[in-house]
Amino acid sequence: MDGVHDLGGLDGFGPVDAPKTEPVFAEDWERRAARATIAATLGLRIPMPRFRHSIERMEPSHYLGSSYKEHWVTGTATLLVEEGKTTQEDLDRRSGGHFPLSRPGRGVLEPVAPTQPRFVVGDAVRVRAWHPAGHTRAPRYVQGKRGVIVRYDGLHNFADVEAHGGGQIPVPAYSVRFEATELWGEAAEPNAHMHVDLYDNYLEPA
Amino acid sequence: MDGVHDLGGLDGFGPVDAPKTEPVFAEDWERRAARATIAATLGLRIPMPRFRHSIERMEPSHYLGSSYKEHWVTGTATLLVEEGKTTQEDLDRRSGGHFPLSRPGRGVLEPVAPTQPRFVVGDAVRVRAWHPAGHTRAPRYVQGKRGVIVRYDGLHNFADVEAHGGGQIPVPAYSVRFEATELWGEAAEPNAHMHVDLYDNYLEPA
Amino acid sequence: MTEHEHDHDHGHDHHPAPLAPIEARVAAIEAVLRDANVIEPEALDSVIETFEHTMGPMNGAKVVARAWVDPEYRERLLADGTPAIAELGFGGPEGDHMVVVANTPEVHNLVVCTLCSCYPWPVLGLPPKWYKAPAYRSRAVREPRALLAEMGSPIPDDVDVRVWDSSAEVRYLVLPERPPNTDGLSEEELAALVTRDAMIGVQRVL
Amino acid sequence: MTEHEHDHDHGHDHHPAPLAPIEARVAAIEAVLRDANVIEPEALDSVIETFEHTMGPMNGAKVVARAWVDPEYRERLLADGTPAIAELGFGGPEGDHMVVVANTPEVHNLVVCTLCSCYPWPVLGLPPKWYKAPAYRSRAVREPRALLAEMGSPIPDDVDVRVWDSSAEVRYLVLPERPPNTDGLSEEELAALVTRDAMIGVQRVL
Repeated sequence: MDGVHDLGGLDGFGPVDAPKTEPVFAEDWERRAARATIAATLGLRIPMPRFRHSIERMEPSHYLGSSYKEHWVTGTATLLVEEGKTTQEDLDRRSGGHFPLSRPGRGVLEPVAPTQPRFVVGDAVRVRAWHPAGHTRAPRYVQGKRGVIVRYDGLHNFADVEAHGGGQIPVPAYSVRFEATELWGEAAEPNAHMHVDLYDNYLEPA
Repeated sequence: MDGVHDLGGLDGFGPVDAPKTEPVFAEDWERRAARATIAATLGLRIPMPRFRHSIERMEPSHYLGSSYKEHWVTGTATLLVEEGKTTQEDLDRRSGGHFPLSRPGRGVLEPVAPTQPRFVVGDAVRVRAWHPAGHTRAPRYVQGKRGVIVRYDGLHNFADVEAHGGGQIPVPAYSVRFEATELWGEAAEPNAHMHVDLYDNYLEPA
Repeated sequence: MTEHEHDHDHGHDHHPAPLAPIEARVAAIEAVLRDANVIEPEALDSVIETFEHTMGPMNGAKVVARAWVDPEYRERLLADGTPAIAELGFGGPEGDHMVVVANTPEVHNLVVCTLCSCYPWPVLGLPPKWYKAPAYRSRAVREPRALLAEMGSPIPDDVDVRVWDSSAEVRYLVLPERPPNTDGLSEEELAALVTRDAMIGVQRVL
Repeated sequence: MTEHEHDHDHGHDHHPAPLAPIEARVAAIEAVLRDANVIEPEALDSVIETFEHTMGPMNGAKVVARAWVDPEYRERLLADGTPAIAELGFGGPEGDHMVVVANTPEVHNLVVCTLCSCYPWPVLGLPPKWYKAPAYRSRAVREPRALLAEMGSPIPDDVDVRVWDSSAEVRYLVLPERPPNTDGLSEEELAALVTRDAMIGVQRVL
């Protein structure tokens, strides 16, 4: 989904606020949120792509206005509801207020079979303008754009199907290099290249 | 700026919540917000593009999480500060809390001269991948895309310069038709066309 | 509001002052406009009353009904909307560059402003909240058929869906098809059938 | 938390219940995990302690220092990061497909995850908040030079800026250049010079 989580190139967030150091967990609830998230995803056997998608489905203003630990809390609670372990009403009652959850998914499970590499380092490729409604690891800022394969990373389980209950389907993955001008046109900075790790299924010969 | 205000094609907002009827102003503050906004823009002689940009510069989560009347309040207050009529501290004091304002602009005043039409109805054009840092009326979803001129709308003041203090520079404006597949690739709906009103300066021959 | 005042002094530590209520923010702007001698907000009361009582979809409905009963008017309206609409006494800000697009058995038109909230004030009044909210603005250009179906107006596959993004100076009015079996109705009775939603294009059948 | 409980019953009218505090939301998830017999959150305490005490940039710093003092190790590290890093005892989730990219006088590398918060846990620990926040994720791929300059590391125009978006399975570590005048330092002293920010690539000079 082309959601607000897909942040590459979006403007308006101001400077990066990067303190020199920070604790791993600034507050106790953050530690407990991490613990509960790991517990839930292990206990419910939630694959990582499905967990990521539970966060991507957050109400966009909530996603942008909250910390990543709060994203974990929201995604984890959403998965607990979707797995039938609790309900919105139960969470509201237990938390003593409104417990915001993520929206329902709109993803469709694509029929994808395991494949072997179609490209080698140096090949020119174009990223499909696929724009699937569900989870994908093809950022919007490279969809439809041309690049060059710079690294082959072997076979990996295709996130787009694993997120939607399709199991582990190994497909090739590559690093693809893009010229800044291909991605950002007249706003591109000089002498800059962006590399994005993309599954074979996202690519077509250019 | 490629901000979150530039919403075309962004996913994740769920269904449209459209009650059959609604009052013009649901609450008294909305009426007063509209009145104060019109008063301020008239009193300070703020051109409409500059007012729009004051809203586009809102913190993205605030923009997405608040109503358009609250956008007006935020933009108007930001302009009152930028015109030296008040300050963040004064607004906080007067409102008895934190008064959220928009971020500073990053726009650069482009040197643009009045021009005459370069295109006629039927011409194939490509929208420049300009991606300016300031105000623009070229939505991100058509930048870099090809379309066809379907209507010439005469000369209009170029919003991109008027927003940044460049005065009224008349340039041609057109309606440009795009195939859905050109904009949304494999996610395009069948038999659908999008038309976007674009200034001559945004276009190049395709 | 007063319950927040004591927090003001803490605005610079890690617990920022609570957000001022929107009513208090509007009041703060009104006070600044007065104290800085920008303008008296009350001077704009008559403009606000115009929004509430003089502008609105009842005006657009008269334009539509006239076009239904008078083929020559319809021709003038579609050729150059602004003067034709002025014949009925409607015009002014956000209505001085009007384009009217006609639905036919082969074409359905839909109007959106993806970048902000542009809307033809003289013929439709101020826009409803949903027109300005992210869900409508993001989806109207990306998946108009899915959106229209959700909103109660599925569009047959063989009908061309034309979306108009009012991104520059033109404001659009959709001319719906005249409903069947209305031959005996007066122009005034016909106008009473015309809805705001049909003139935006989110309702196809009257 | 208790001050919000009385509002729960109003969740379905026009004044939704106030947001439950984040601490209460975490507690609700913990209770669900227990009551639904998913897992005892406390069972994951040891994993959390690993995040806090075992993982962290001190591990990556050892990898970097080793590469500085041992040319053959450097060669192995750049050829295949995962086994070379495992030689020093580091590996596991979010670190089992490691690619190390080396800065040179001609090249500067920068790592980002635009889609979520992917980060090489075994060598860098959990990511800092800013790495996961919208400002960094949106700007790193669009305007890396402007971003790096703001963060204190302006990159000369003739240096190629290479941005790596860890959008699939690979996790990246930047190998900074060894600072001048460090010939007499031990491997341990060298490791003490290496910062987290340099291994992400937001700091160029150590």
